[in-house]
Amino acid sequence: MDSQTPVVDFSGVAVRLGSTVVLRDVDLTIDHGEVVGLFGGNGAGKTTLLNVIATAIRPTAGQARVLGVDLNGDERLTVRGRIGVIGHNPALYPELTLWENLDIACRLTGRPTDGIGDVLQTVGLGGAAGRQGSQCSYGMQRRAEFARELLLEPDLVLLDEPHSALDVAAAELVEHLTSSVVARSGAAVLVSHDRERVEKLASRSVELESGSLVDGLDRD
Amino acid sequence: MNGWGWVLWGYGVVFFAVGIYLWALMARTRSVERRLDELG
Amino acid sequence: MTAPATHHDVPASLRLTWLDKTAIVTLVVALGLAFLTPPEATQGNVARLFYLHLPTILVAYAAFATTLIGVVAYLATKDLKWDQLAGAAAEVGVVFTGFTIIVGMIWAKPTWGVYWTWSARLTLTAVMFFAYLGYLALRRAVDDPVVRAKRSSLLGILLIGLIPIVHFSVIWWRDIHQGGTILRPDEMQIDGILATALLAGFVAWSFTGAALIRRSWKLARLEGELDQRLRAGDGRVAGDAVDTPALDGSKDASS
Amino acid sequence: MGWIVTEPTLSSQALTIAGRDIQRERRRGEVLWVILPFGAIAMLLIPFGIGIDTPMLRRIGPGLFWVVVLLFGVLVTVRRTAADTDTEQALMLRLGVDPVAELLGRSAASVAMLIGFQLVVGAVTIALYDVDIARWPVLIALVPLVAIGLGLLGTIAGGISGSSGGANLVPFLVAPLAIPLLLAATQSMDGSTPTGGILGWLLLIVVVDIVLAVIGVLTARPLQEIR
Repeated sequence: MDSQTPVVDFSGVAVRLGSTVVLRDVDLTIDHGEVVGLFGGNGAGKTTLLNVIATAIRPTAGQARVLGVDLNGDERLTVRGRIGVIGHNPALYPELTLWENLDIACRLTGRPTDGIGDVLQTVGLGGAAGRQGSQCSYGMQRRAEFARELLLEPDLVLLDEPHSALDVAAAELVEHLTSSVVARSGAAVLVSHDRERVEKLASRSVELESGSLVDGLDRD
Repeated sequence: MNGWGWVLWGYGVVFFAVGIYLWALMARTRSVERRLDELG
Repeated sequence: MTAPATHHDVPASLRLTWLDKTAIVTLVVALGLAFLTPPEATQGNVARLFYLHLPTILVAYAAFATTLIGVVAYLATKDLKWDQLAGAAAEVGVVFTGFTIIVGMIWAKPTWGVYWTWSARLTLTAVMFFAYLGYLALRRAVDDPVVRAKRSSLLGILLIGLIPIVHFSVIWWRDIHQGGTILRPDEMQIDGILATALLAGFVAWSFTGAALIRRSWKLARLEGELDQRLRAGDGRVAGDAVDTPALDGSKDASS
Repeated sequence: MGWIVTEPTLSSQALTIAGRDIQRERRRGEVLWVILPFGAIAMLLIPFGIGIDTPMLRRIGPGLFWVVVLLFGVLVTVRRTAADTDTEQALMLRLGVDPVAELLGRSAASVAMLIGFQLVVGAVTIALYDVDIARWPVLIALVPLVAIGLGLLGTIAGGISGSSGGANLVPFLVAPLAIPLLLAATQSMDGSTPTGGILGWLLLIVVVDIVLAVIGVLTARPLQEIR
């Protein structure tokens, strides 16, 4: 991944869902190695912006490129495999065990499956590998998603309320994942209300207010 | 046709099936007992 | 000299209780009688299948009756062990209706030339098979033991209410067509030594049915206890499975 | 952890998806415990309605069986573990799964279950209706071909109707389109059809299966766009 083109390059991006304009004139550039904290009140459009970056929602206006791929073009689906997403509800098959869920993720993305044991150990779920998704607490399911993203090594990782439901011990998982992505010159976007925890991790913060970005406070 | 074939067939199926069901019951009970022991 | 395997360290599941032993003994006797008695006047040796067919029907219906008793007892006391009995008995009931149907068909082929004669008894047994298979399917579909007990006992009420009507309607339907030879074993004179063979069959299979229901109930109670321990200790047990992330241990130490 | 990534092929993804669906079904048991017995009791119930004159039942048994396979078998393709939640669909995108692989994998799992469905309900039908299956060799080709047709048709219809349709829209959509499968199945098993006729009907199902596969492949990507 050449490092000149920014990971995320949005200019004038807008999104209208039905009749309501959710995002208006969003300009956002995220370069390699950046960890961006995205803050804003409820309904400010944080999750929508995250979904646009994740190529899940198509922008209705403006120029949007992620990892060099134009989101309005038809190869937008090709970039999706390189973007890690951990959203509100955990994407686990309830009938399958945590190990089986990760096994499927590896096979579908062509990765060897022998790293599953280690990565479960890393997120502290070594003992729960054989437990079905439906029998895991919400926190355990979130950790399992971190394990998946650690395995799949995305170039860009998008975390929606990452600290929610994670106990103190697991909180540094967020930092571990974002730094492992950054170490591969990728980038991370963290949507959260937990300012002080995210600001500790983020190299930059942006503020979203009723659909458009206001000046964020830049650090380091 | 003395019918013995059908008789043996009938009894054979039932006794075989009872054996399988009894074995399954014991096996399932055994595994639950073991998991209970593990929990201490 | 190693101590003999004392009673308690042989796991419960493998230990033969008096009920098991009685069942085995009576089964052997019944089997002997079933094979040694002279062939029946009109149907010859094939009639020996009846010493198996009728007892399995008895056990099946007794099992289903136990289920309904369990359902009512659970509704009255809200004690899960009665729901566990209901489920255990239903499982044995479905297994034995399966036997009844199979033996009934094996008996029908040489006797009537077809596997299925739509006789009221066999048809009703098949209906019961599916009704209680549905009951088991419902129990299997619900994870939480209390919710499972509630839902399956309500289904039990539905079965209690409807099954007598199903029975009556099938008998009435067949009565119109077949004319009266419904519940009596089809034109067979069962007397003397043959009757003892049939009686032995009833006794043996009743003990076998009871022994299986006891074991199935024990299993259900153990599963209930295990589930309860897992749920109660969820924090602790889940806690065991969850420990602090071994971040330093992972291959690429975070920068 | 620099894993060596081997670009997954279409077939490897499809196989993984099929394995996932079968494993999910083995855990849930919805086909084994609900849909399959439901098909069997359908065969038991019909004579209550139309009478139990054995020669008649023997004659119409096969036809009724194939209708039950169509109307109840299709439920296999809309079982709970086949109807992905939004999060599960997003996960498929996240893992960069080729929509064609997903369609083929899902269909393959449904086909396997549909073969099982036909075998069990078929055995029940043979017993209850005293059907003589002198032409049983035809079934060796017919059962898989019908399963493929129904599996593809149900999976495609499921994709098209999405979660909005609910379980009942797919069987309704499938029923009229599955008529060729029904006709071919009943005719090729009918005693009076000459061997040439049988091959003709079997060929018809093969054509239906191929057409469905092509349509499935063509619609897979656009369907993903709609999501």
